[in-house]
Order: sequence, then C-alpha cells, then structure tokens
Amino acid sequence: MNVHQSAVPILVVLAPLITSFLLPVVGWRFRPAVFPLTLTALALSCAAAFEAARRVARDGPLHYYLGGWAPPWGIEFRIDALGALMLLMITIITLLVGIYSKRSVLHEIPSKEVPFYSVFLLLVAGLIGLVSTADMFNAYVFLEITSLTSYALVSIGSGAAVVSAFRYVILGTVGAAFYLLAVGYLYGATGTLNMADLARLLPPLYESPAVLVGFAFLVIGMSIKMALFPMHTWLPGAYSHAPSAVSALIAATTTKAAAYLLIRVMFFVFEPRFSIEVIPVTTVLGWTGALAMVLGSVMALAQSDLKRMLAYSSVAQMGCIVLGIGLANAAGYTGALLHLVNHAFMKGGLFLVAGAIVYRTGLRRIHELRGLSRHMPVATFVFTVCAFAMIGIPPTGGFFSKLYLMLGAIEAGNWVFVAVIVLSSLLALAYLANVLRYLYFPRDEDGGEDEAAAIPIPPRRHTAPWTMLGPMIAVAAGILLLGLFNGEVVDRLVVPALPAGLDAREVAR
Amino acid sequence: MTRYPPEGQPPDIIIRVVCRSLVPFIQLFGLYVVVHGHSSPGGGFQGGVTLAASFVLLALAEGRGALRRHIPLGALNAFASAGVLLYAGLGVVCLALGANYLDYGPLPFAEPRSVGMLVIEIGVGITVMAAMLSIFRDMLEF
Amino acid sequence: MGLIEGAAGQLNTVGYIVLMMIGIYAMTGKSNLVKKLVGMNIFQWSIILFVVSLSAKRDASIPIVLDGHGGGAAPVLDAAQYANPLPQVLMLTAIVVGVAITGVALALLLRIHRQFGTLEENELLERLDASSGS
Amino acid sequence: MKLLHLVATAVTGLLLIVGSLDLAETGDPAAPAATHVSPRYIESGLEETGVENMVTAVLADYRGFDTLGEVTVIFTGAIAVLLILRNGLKGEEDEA
Amino acid sequence: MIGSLDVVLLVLSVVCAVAAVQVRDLLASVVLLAAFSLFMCLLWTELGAVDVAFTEAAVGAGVTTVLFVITVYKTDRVSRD
Repeated sequence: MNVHQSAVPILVVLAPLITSFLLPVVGWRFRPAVFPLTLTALALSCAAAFEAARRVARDGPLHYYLGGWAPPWGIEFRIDALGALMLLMITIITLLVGIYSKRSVLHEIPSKEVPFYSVFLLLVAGLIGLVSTADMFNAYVFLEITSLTSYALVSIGSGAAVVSAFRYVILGTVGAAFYLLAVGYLYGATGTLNMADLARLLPPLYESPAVLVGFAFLVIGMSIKMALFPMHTWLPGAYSHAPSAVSALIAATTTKAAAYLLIRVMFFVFEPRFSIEVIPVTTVLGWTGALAMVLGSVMALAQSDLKRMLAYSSVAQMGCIVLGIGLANAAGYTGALLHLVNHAFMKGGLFLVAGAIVYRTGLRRIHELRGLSRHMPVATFVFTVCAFAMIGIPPTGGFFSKLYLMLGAIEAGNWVFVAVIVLSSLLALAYLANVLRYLYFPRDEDGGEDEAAAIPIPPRRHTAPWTMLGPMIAVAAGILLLGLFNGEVVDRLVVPALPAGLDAREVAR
Repeated sequence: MTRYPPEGQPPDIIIRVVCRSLVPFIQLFGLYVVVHGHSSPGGGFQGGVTLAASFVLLALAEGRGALRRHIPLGALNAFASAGVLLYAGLGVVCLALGANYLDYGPLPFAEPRSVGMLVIEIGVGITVMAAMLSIFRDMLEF
Repeated sequence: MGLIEGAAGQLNTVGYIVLMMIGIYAMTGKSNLVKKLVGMNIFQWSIILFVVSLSAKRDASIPIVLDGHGGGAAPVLDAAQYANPLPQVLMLTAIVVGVAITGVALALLLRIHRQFGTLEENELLERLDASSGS
Repeated sequence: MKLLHLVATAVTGLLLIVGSLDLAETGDPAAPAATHVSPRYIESGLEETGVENMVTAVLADYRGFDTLGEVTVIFTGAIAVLLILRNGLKGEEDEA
Repeated sequence: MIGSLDVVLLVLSVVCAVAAVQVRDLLASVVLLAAFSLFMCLLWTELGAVDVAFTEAAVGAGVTTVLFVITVYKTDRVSRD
C-alpha cells in the first residue's frame, strides 16, 4: 500500500480500455466523435508505449503494482525488453490499422461503427494487457478479452464469416481453457500466480508430473491459439471471411500474442533448460513448425482466393516462428522474435492491400487481378515490398529474420530445418510471384481473350483514399526500415529480450 | 413446435400476476446482494445477474414488447458503459490522488478501502445487469 | 491406504477428469452445434471444479469472518480455519468469462441458422460448398 | 474422423490422470496452494481491507484489476452480441 | 468433507452431463445442462466455495439456460445426434 510508481505502464492499456467504455455513450449522442476518439486513444497508447520502451532501455524492466499490493499478493505489470518490443509492435500496427479502417468500415459494415470501434479498442487493450502483465491469471483474462473481440470482429464479415467465427469460438475456447487448466496445475503445485514468483519456485518441481502436465496443456493451448499446423483449422476461414481491416489486425496481432505468451512461459517462467532437457518440447515444436511451414506453403499455393492464400501463408509463417522457438538457441530465438515482428508488419501490409483491392474493385480471386498495377500503383508497390519481405529478399526485414533462423538451425546442426527454411522461402516465392505476375502483367502469353475482362474500376477513382494509402505506405516503410536498420533493431530491442538460459554472445553480428 | 404464449395473445393471467408480483422482491434481493457482498456471499456480479433476472421475468410476464417499452435501447448500452466507467474511473481517481491504479487507500473516507470496494461492486452490478439484459434482448428480438 | 480409499480422497479429481472427457468428446465429436456448446459449458465447468477443489481444506469453514466487526478487537485468524479464497476468486472470473463466451457463441448460432437454415455441421458444410461453388 | 475425436478425448484424459497423480489430496491444509500466497488474504484481509468476506476482499481489492478485466469481458460480450445480431434493425439506433 | 453426499452429487452430475450430451431433444439437453450446473453448484457449496456456488446458480441455472432456451426456440429443437 501507498506505493507510488510511474503510471506509464498502466497508461498504455488504460487509454484504449477507457475509451472503449466511453464510445457507446459518446456514439449514442454524437456519432462523428467516435473515430477521432478512437484514433486519439490509439495514438496515446502508442506514445506511452514508446515512453515505456525508452525507460526500459534506460532503467531495465518497469514494474507496476496494481492496487498498490506487492506481488505475489497483488497483480503486477512488468514490462521488460520483450514486453516493450511487443508493445511497440502492437501499438504501431493497431494505430495504422485504425487509420486505415475508417473508409473500409464505412464501406463494409455501415451503421455499426460505434460497436465496431468499441470492440476494436477492447481488442487492442486486451493485447496490450496480455503482453504487459506478469500474472498468469490476469494473462488469462486478457487472453479471453482478445479472443472474444476477435470472434465478434470475424463474425461481421461477409458470406460464411459466422460459420468461421463459430469454429474459431470452439477451438479458441479449448485453447484458452487449456491455458486456464495449466494455470490451475501450476497454482496447485506452487501456490502462486506471479510469473517471477513461479520462476523462483518451479525449478525444484521440474520432475513433478503436475508441472509437466500443466506445461503440456499450456503448450497445446497456445498452439491452438497461434494456429500451429494440426490445430490451424480455424484460421483460414476466419482470416479470409473477416472484414479487411479486421483481417489485417487479427493476422498481425492475435496469433503473435499467443506466441508471445508461449515464449514468455517457456523461456521466462520456466528456465529454457526445462523445455530442452526435462521434456523435449522444443524438439516437438521445431518439427511441428517445420511441418507447418511446408504444408502451409503448399496449401497457400493451391488457393485461388487472395485472402485465403494469405491466411494459409500465415499458417506457414507461424510455423517459422515456432521453428525458431524450437531451435532453443540464441540465434534461433532472435530469428523467431524478429520474424514475429516482421511477419506482423508484412502480413498486416498484405491484408491491408488485399482490403484496398476489395474496397476499390470488389475482386478477391487472384486471376481476376490482371493488370491491377496500372490502376492501383501504390497498393501494388506495397504488396511487392511485403511479398519480398515474405520471400526473404535482402533489403527487407524478412531476409534477416530468415537469416537468423538459418544460423540457428546450422548452429543446432539440423540440416533438415535449414532445407525446410529454404524450401518454404521458395514456396513463398512461388505463390507470391504468381500474384505479382497477375498484378503487373496485363495478360498471359496464351490468354489473349482475357484482355477483354479488364477490371471494372470506376473512372477517376483509380487509387484508394489516402486514409488507406497512408498506413499501407507506412507499413512498407516499416518493413524496409526493419531491414535497413536490422543491426540496430537486434542490438537495441531483441538482444536485451534474450532469456537468461540462452547464450547472448552467439548473436554478435 | 408450439410456442408459449401463442402468437398475438398475452400470457396466461396466473403467470402474469405471479411474475409481476415477484419482480419487486427479486429486485430488492438483487440490490441487497450487490451492497452486502462485504459480509456475506454475493457481490456486484451475482446481484447484477439477479436484477437482470427480474427484468427477464417482467418480459416473460408481459410479453415480448415489455422490455422494449421499459428500457430504451441506447440506455442499456449507456448503463453498461456507466458501470465499467465507474469502476475504471475510480481507478483513475486513485491515480490522480497519487496512488497506484485501483489503490483505494487515499480516498477521502473513513474506511477508504471498504468504500472503494462498495463503489466498484455497484459499478460491476450496473454493468452486469445492463450487459445481461442487452444480450437477452438482442437474442430475443433477432 | 487402499486403492478405494485413494480414489475416495481424490474423488473430485476423478469427477473432473470424467467431466472434462465428456466435454471434449461433445465439443469435437458431436455434429450439432448446440451440442458442441453444451459440451463447451461442461468442459469449462469441469475446469472450474478442478480449481475450486484446490481451495478446499479439511474441516475448514467458508472464507467469511463471521464475527468481524462485532467484538471491538480484530479476531485472530488462522489460515487453516478458512477455505482458500484465491482459487474461488479466480473461478468467479472464469464463470463470468464462460457466460460471455456462451452468449457470443449462441448469438453466432442464431445468425448461422438464419443464414443457412441448419445447425448440423455436416449439412452446414454441404451448403457452404454449394454456395461457394456457384 | 470419429476415431480422431476419441483419441483426442483419451489423450486429454490420460494427461489429466498423470497430472493429478502428485497434486495434493483435495482438502489438504498443507498443500502448496494453501500455504504460499493465500494465508495473507485470510489472516490479514480483514485488518487490511476492513471486509469480512475474504472472497470480496481478494476480488475487489487485492486482485481488483482481474475484476476490472472480468467486467470488461462482460461488457465485451454485450457489445459483441450487439455487433453480431443487431443487423436487420436498421435505424433503431438512431431513433433511440 | 469428502462424504457420501459428494459421491452422490458427483455421480448425479456425471449422469446429467452424459444425458445432456446424448439426448436428441435439444430443449431436454439444455434443461439437463441446467441440472448439471445445479449439482456443480451444490458440490462447490460442499467444498466451501459459497461465492462461486452463488454465481454458478445465477449464471449456470439462470442466464446460460435462458440464452440456450431462446436459441433452441428460435432454431431447430431436434438434433441428429
């Protein structure tokens, strides 16, 4: 009691949370205020996240005792380097998607912007809370806020969106319930819920069946939440049927938050040696990730719907992140974290472009996009940058994350993984080059008759509105910056986030 | 499948009278549960659900239009927001008084923690009641 | 301690394991979507039963001080006399989360039924294929 | 397909049985769950918060932020149902 | 605490759960779920968790059942399995 700490960590989550509560009241009387309020909250949150990251870099982890009760009795917010990285990523992406969503929401779901933005902000608050909290059960609450909002946002899409959303509800609830069960087991074995306290109490209990099973349930639950290969069935439908802005938001953030929680528990609550030596979770995860990379890419290759292809590509890229976690060495971990951030940007960017295409032309099928570069040059350019990053072509951020993953695989002496990473890049090249071919070249060598099927774009509205273009350009710039200043990013943000058990010297460039 | 009450007809007189006469008692009990969570089982959540149940009973007694007549749509959402805002707002007040978020210590009352808890229990009660009714109404009128 | 007594001591454990298996079976194996939700509720409540079991203590009373403000000086409290309040608080939250998810899922079911006219998963898949093929 | 579900069920059951092997027996007052964090709530909850019901004390004070999250979840549920269902009722929001 | 009452309640709740999952009439299934939740609630009272039991009584037997019943009324009442 009577502890006073700097309120920066809590401000990051409070800005979107309180604004989302305010929106129904404000929107009831004065609809035009909704969007500016949303943007203000997102910007405020982003600014607070930058401030928090600056302080973390300067003074080390930030602590905030909610209600003034010291942990383990009260709930603690703890932002360390990993949390700061995630906070920056989440707040930047959501701010960009927030700006972008203005036109696309008016277009796709008219007359519902008040509940939409309220739920949008709740999702953001849930994600921020999830990465800030240091309490296992509080993380569950935020995880459920995130899931509940994602279900609702997916369901407002078109066509079979409700069915996809229902499937997402069932699997998502299993995932979250397994997490809760794991928390129950860990609480039963140790008597605490605070992460730091758990990390202190757990080592003597590593052989105990309760802890092992709790850990197993946690890994299974988070695998479902992050759509790791055999449990990915909810993802393609959810991503492809959701409204465009929602696809970008969810693809960029929710699976990443689950991956964050997995990393947090595997490497920070448990010591890394637990998942390497005591039970071979890392091995299992590595191979599952490799399988997901190959099969996800192959399935992406088989899709004719642009958003569905991107969704399957997400399955492959999540496999990539999990493979990096499974390598369990410093380079692999760095690769996984970098790829997590990069993928958030590039998949967000790709979905934003897909949304802009749908907004402007109403087309979703890849083969219908013939010659779109003439009509929407900026969007196509952004798509190209994101695609290059996805494939892993040098000036972009994607190249470096794949490089680190390769280094990690080589260091682990696992040549199969090296081959898988190369193969998945080639497959990504295959499915993205296919799209690029349609975007840039008006016709095939053989298909003369397709010339007639020009895209029905209304005249004088060739490009998307600036509220859509701006965020897309920002994402593309972000990807290039992540590539060009990769060394800075790794040194400043990723290396401090290495857990204690993994050797940091390996990452020296 | 037969529906009760049949289309266009009011519910049975016995059900109507019994339900209507029960409603005030249920609401009284709900309020008791909200404010008495400090010393007996209960609290904002349980009380809020009980209050919502009383309105549900009213809807059963007077037919489907009753809820719409008694509670305007926007008010339900405003109530749901008001409850959480009361809760989150109290936290902000604590923040403004120089303590951590939701630390009721510096509130200007004789027993600040007890009062703080009462305020948030009331907030929880309002939100839960409004949210449950809102879900109920949306589903009933879909 | 014999096997029977051991099982009796772990009675709630046996119970929640059985219930959780029923829940999982209903969620994954049943084709009717309402049945899946029924399974989901059983599944969630079995987890709650498990965590609430952690809060129980032999011969302990409910976690409410009965003579709190009665006799002037605060009573001396012994942790072994009262059931553990922490898991109970967690499960209160979990129940609330569960009902919110059930509400959202049921709302989705209403939409699905209006749009596709069925709640059987296999029929739903057929209709989805039919609508996407045309 | 049917087999897969049975396997999933069986695996979960098996994991649960293994996991509960060494958890303390239900009702054991010396279990870790009952001895590490929770005694403070019981022994000094009344003194520190002035509330007889320890569950309320923990719910609303020690772990008040969890409860804010819980209320947020309920609020989210209401808004989500509104977002999902209130589609055909055009204009109703405006008239309210 | 572990008395014969616990055994009875657990057996009854398992029976209700199995029946709720297996029965074809969805309205019956929902009512059985409410009964299941009631037995859970009694069991938790037995374990000393009165607040949880109270919430469960309000939510499980109340809100959840009402919402389920509305859904069953507005959709199909008979399930294939």
